[in-house]
Amino acid sequence: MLRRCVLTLESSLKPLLSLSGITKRFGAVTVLSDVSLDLHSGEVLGLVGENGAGKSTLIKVLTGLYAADEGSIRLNGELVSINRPADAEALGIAVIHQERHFAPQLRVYEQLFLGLPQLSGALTNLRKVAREASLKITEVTGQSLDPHALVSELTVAQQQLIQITRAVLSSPKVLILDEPTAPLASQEVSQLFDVVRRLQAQGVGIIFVSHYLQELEEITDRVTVLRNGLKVADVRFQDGATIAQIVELMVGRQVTEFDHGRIPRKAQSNSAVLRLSGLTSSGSLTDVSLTVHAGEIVGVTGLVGSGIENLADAVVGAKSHTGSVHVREHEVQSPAEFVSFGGGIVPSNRRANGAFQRSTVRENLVVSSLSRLGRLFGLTNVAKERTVSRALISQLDVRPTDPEYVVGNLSGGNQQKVVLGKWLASEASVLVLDQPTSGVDVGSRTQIYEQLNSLVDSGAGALVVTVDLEELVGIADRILVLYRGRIVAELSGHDVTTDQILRLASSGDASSNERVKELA
Amino acid sequence: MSIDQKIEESMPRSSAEIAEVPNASASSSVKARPRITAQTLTRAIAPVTLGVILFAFSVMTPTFLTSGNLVSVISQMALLALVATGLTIVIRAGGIDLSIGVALDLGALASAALIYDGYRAWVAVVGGLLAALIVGLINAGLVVLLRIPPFLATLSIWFVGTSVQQLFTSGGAPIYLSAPRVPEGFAVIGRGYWLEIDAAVINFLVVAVVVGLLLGVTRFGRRLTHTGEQPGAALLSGLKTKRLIASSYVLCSLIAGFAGVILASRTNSFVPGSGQAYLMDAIGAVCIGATLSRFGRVSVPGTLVGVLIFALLSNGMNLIGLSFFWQGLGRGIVLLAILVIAALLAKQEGRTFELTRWITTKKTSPEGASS
Amino acid sequence: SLKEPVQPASAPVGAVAGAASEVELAEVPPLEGKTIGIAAKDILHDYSRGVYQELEARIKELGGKVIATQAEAKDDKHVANVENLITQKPDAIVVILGDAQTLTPALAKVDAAGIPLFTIDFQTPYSKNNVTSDNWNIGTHLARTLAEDIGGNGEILAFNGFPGVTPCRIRYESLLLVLKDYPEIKIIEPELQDKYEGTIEDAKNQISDQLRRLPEGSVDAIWSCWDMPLIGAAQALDTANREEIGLYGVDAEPGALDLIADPNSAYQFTVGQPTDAIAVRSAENIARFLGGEEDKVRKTTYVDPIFIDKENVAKVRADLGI
Amino acid sequence: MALAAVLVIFTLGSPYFLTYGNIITILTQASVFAVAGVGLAIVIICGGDDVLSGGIDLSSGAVAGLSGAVTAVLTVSGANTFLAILGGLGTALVIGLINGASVLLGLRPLLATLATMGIATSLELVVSNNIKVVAEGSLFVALREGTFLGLPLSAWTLLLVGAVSWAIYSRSSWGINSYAVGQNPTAATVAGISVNKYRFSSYLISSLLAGVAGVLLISRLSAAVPGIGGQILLDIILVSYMSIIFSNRLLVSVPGTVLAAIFVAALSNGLTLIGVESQWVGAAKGLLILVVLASVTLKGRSAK
Ligand SMILES: Nc1ncnc2c1ncn2[C@@H]1O[C@H](COP(=O)(O)OP(=O)(O)OP(=O)(O)O)[C@@H](O)[C@H]1O
Ligand SMILES: Nc1ncnc2c1ncn2[C@@H]1O[C@H](COP(=O)(O)OP(=O)(O)OP(=O)(O)O)[C@@H](O)[C@H]1O
Ligand SMILES: [Mg+2]
Ligand SMILES: [Mg+2]
Repeated sequence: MLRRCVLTLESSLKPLLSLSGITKRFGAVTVLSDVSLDLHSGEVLGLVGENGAGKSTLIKVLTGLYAADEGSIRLNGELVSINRPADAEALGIAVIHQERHFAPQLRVYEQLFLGLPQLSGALTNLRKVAREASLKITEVTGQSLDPHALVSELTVAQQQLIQITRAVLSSPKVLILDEPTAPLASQEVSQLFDVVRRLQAQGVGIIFVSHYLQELEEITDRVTVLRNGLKVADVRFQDGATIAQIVELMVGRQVTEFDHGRIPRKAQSNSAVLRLSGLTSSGSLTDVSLTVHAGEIVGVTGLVGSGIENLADAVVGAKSHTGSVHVREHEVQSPAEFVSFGGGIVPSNRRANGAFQRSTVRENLVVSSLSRLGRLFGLTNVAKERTVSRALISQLDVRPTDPEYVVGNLSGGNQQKVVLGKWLASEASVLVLDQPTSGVDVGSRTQIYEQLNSLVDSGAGALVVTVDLEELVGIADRILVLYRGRIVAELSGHDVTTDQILRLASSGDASSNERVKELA
Repeated sequence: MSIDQKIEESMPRSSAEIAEVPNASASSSVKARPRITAQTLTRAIAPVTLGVILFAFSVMTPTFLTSGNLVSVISQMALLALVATGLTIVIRAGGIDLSIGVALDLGALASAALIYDGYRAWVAVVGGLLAALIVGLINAGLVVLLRIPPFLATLSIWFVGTSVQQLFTSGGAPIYLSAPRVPEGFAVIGRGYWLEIDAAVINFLVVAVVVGLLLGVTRFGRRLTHTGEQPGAALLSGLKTKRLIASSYVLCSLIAGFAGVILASRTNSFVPGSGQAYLMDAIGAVCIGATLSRFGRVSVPGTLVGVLIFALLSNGMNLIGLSFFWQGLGRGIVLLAILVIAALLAKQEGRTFELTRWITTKKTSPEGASS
Repeated sequence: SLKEPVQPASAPVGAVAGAASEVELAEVPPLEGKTIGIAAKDILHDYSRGVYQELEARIKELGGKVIATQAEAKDDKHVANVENLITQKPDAIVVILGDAQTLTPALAKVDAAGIPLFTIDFQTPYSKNNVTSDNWNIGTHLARTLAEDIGGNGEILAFNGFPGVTPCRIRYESLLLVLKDYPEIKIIEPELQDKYEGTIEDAKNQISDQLRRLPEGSVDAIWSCWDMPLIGAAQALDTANREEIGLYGVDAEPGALDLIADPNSAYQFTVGQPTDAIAVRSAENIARFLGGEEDKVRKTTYVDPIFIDKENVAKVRADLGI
Repeated sequence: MALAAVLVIFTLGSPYFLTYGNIITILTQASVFAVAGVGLAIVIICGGDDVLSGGIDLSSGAVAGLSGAVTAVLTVSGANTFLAILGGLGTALVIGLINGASVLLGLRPLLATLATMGIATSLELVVSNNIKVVAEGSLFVALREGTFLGLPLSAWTLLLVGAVSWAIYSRSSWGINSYAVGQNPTAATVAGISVNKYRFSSYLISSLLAGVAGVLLISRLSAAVPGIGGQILLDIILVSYMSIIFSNRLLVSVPGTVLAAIFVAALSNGLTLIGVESQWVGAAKGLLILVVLASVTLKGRSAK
């Protein structure tokens, strides 16, 4: 603590990086207005705000993806102009963007060294380059990756490892991390934090964006809050700031997370709505069996690589598998069947697989209930769709409230509400949700939990697949832990802790905890 | 310094913005976004081009803007319009069909051969459609079941189909239907008149209206659009994406086959390889049409505007006596001009998001690589 | 029943190999054990397809084996086909139609490989024998008939043709040559585009636009080096009621013959080339050459074309069975 | 593998298939498509392989035709052969420039090149007057008939273009960057790579190589043949896309394109050699291509 104070004091005299008066407009909309901030050497600065507050835009301005309309950037007190990403890189500003930008068919080492000297000119010894890549990744992240694997074959978390390695590789003076932990499980998060602390000790200035406020408390020295493109506050946990206060600053109202339905619902055990038996998917899942009853939320978690990434897809039939899945006694083999028997799917990749980006909110909400809402002769009934949509929009608090708004223009949290709304419209009674709140801000997240809870209270069953342990503990009635493709434990009750789950997920050892009911 | 003070410090800006802050979320600022203005400009390009073409040619030659000529242009565009309408369905479903020429030819071949053998008109029509249906089913199978990229699958079918025509016509002999041999009912499909309107025109209008409605106001059309734009999301929304994509190929081939039947009736003959002539123009017309849509979606009305632009251009160039040497240049330059203006407008607007999706390459999904 | 109740009586259309053929093979040595390669430029229209198929049939009749290729009217494919034939070392190669410029190098290779070359409708020094119906004859006859029909005075529309296809080029040049003697006849600018794909419908559209551009009485005839576009033109004339405009083509396509036979149609004249006679003559010459009777094979064998107009069309069709 | 099976059938089916002379013939026939195909492959690499929104150059065939016609017309009008060829390639580059500029402006390559295809086809008619123009000159004769170390010069051109493009696009950072640009332009930008540079140059290269193919074509045919561009376009597209079957990652590639051009030429050649009737050749070719494609995509799918 003392060390940190000294560091901050000394460097506060001359900030490493200083943005002043940054304004950015898209068309007529002002997304950032007159934002100024300083970053000191050896400091970790948290940057928070609701979805759409302008965090990513600020970062894109800083790293040359967008040009600011007004404002200036100084590095070590000198005015710099950053017009393209290469400029930022040359100045020693490294970034991990929120959107994970990858060329899917490149190999790991190609993606890692893309645009770097390791890959310049004629390539004679690719093997050597690959080996170097593999070493670097292990060195930085402590994980190992096959350097010859295609990026598209990696899990989201593994892809993130490449990003992290690359960012650190260039020995940056400033490192910017935009929601770096969203795809990571807790073990990888702590590894990332180690990296961050190491760099911090070396005097690197770090900007850290996250919707997980606990993380900020753990890793940052100072937090800047953006709301609607304005910088509304600059606070230090040292100075007594609390998460609740920060949330209030972000949202402009009071929000309490996980305060619903903490009393476990009484599952009607005789009415199984979703039953997996012996689900096996080559290379990722082995003999997974579980049952979800009406009126309960079953949570499944596991480390990245445990098969957790593929579970939801396998359950709904989007990924090939052996073993059977029954929805209310009907065997289902494809998403269409799953949905036709009352299922609903909230996939992890929202932009690609959840919401139809170029369609309106209305079209998205009714996509799975078209037949029910339609007229004779296969015609759609737009008036009825609009009525239904209006009701759902207000129920879910989707903003803006216009049913004809194009979904691609909504913020992530609002998009996720729309995806959930699709299943409210279809009156789905069996939901499978995959990482339902990843990258969603606090306010929207709470609203999504509320909706899920009330749905389940009214008799639906839900399977939530997530690597977010807080979320799991917060909403699940029963928690299953996946380890190397198998379910190794089932936890239930009121005071399961995230530590407990983490231990199970990382060791697969059920006996270490007496509260765990071993599975046959 | 307390947090509250900080907030106050950071809010000395215009009252409008201060008023927004407490409401939180992007919604209020999003609403303020002017949604139409420049979008309308981009969308107006194709219609404006149409107007310019009409104006320019009518200045250059008095015969151009006569009702007789315009009616004849409409009947000249009938076949291209049909083929392009079929293609619109496939492209809407996210695919492409290079084998429309084959479906057209086999439709013409089957119906001409049946008439030649003395079958009734309706048998010939059904026969023509069945032949095209087979092409559609094969395309659908290749794309949906074998998952061969549509471009390559339908290109191969084009090779195969060309051969098949030769095999059925002992090496490519045209089939000529001498007038007395052709039953009235068949002749009327391509050459009849109803209230002074060419039957081919009536046929294509009927098909265009039906397909337009199918894509525009039916559940099928809605689902097809979703599937074409985001197959992954469509699948996970419970849509039967394979069936939808397959049906787009089948419908497209059927319509092309119908065009073939009309061609056979119009020309009283079947000449192998006639269909391929329509492919490039059809692609061009469909794409021009996409500029009309708010979402950059291909649509039947848009496609018809595209076809009309092509038809008026070639008619106009013929009327002013421009040599065919230069006609390709004229068409190319007009096409390029439309596209460049559209792109410039979109750029000026600073947003190439949905609208010009069909003209421009900008990725719309920010999450690019994942999945 | 699925069929129309009344079956109009009419001869089968389409020159299918051997159908209604009346030309007999002369006494020639057999082609037993010999392989003959055929490279046809295209089989897109009746004439070339007829020759191609009948030649194949005749060589087989003489006991020879055939490797047949056709190039879909593509020059580069035609060259490739000839090259592929050389590889197989046949006893002779027959090239049906083609263009001297593009083919000469490949034909030189045929010569260098010691394979005797025969041609149909294609003049080249490498050819042991060329069977042709003399396109200069066809071209001038066609042009003179047109010129005289319109009284030596007037304006004509011309399809520009495929100058790359030798017979077409010769016919077009013959037209220009003949028109020198008829200074009052003008070819209307611009000339019209010929297309291989969708010919009939395309020609129909072009002509109907031209008719709109050119007022009644200002066009007297339409010329084309083959029948296909004129079939479309006839339909355009019919629709526009401009049947005062005469149509003149070549190939005796059955569709064209139908129109010539129709007294109401503007179609006036076409030229038939007896595909069966051409094929027979070529087969005979090959057999003689390979059978050691080289001296009996002349450099060029002419086969008389058949000129068909409204007067004789019925008779010609009956005679030839087309 | 289906590919090998096809070749084995041909070898067994005809004693001539694997002779030196026939292999030379196949290479010569493949050269035009390979050279133009490599150019198109580069466009696809830099623009992404989605036909509708990614990189494509429909003007490739027409540019080959146009540059051939310009070259031939210049020689006929008395220009030095070498200068004439430069003229042809220069014309090709101009079209490439238009393509590249349009794409940078944000036009869809499919549409932009559809337009320039029409323009180039039309200019070819204008330049050649729609008649064949002789290509005379020792350089053309040499390209057609000359051999070096037993291989015809056109085959050398193929090998040279293939090797240079292979070195650049499969073995250098320029190549990796090009693939990155094609697959995800944002990812490339973020890595400090200029998307525009790679895209723009790909259209120039494509047109230039199409121009070279045009020169090869006129020396092969000893004349510029009007309308030939339209005839060869689909084959050029075919070989570029077929290249994915030679790639582990199922990507369009330069060496794959050269191999695909040879494969397609061998296919037509082999089918003729084993005595398949000409009417069946197209069908057999289409079906074989489908079989190969299906086997590759099925394999690719099961690997994932
Ligand atoms: N390319 C763009 N065009 C137009 N508007 C944009 C664009 N990118 C961002 N915006 C606008 O910028 C605002 C801020 O977006 P930004 O991505 O910076 O939010 P954020 O704070 O990063 O949100 P999140 O927490 O969800 O990541 C959005 O509300 C949106 O209106
Ligand atoms: N091209 C664009 N045009 C208009 N608005 C855009 C565009 N791209 C993004 N936006 C806006 O940017 C905002 C935030 O964008 P961003 O991509 O960061 O999504 P997000 O809200 O952060 O969701 P997530 O957290 O899931 O990524 C959204 O509110 C959206 O309206
Ligand atoms: Mg975001
Ligand atoms: Mg963000």
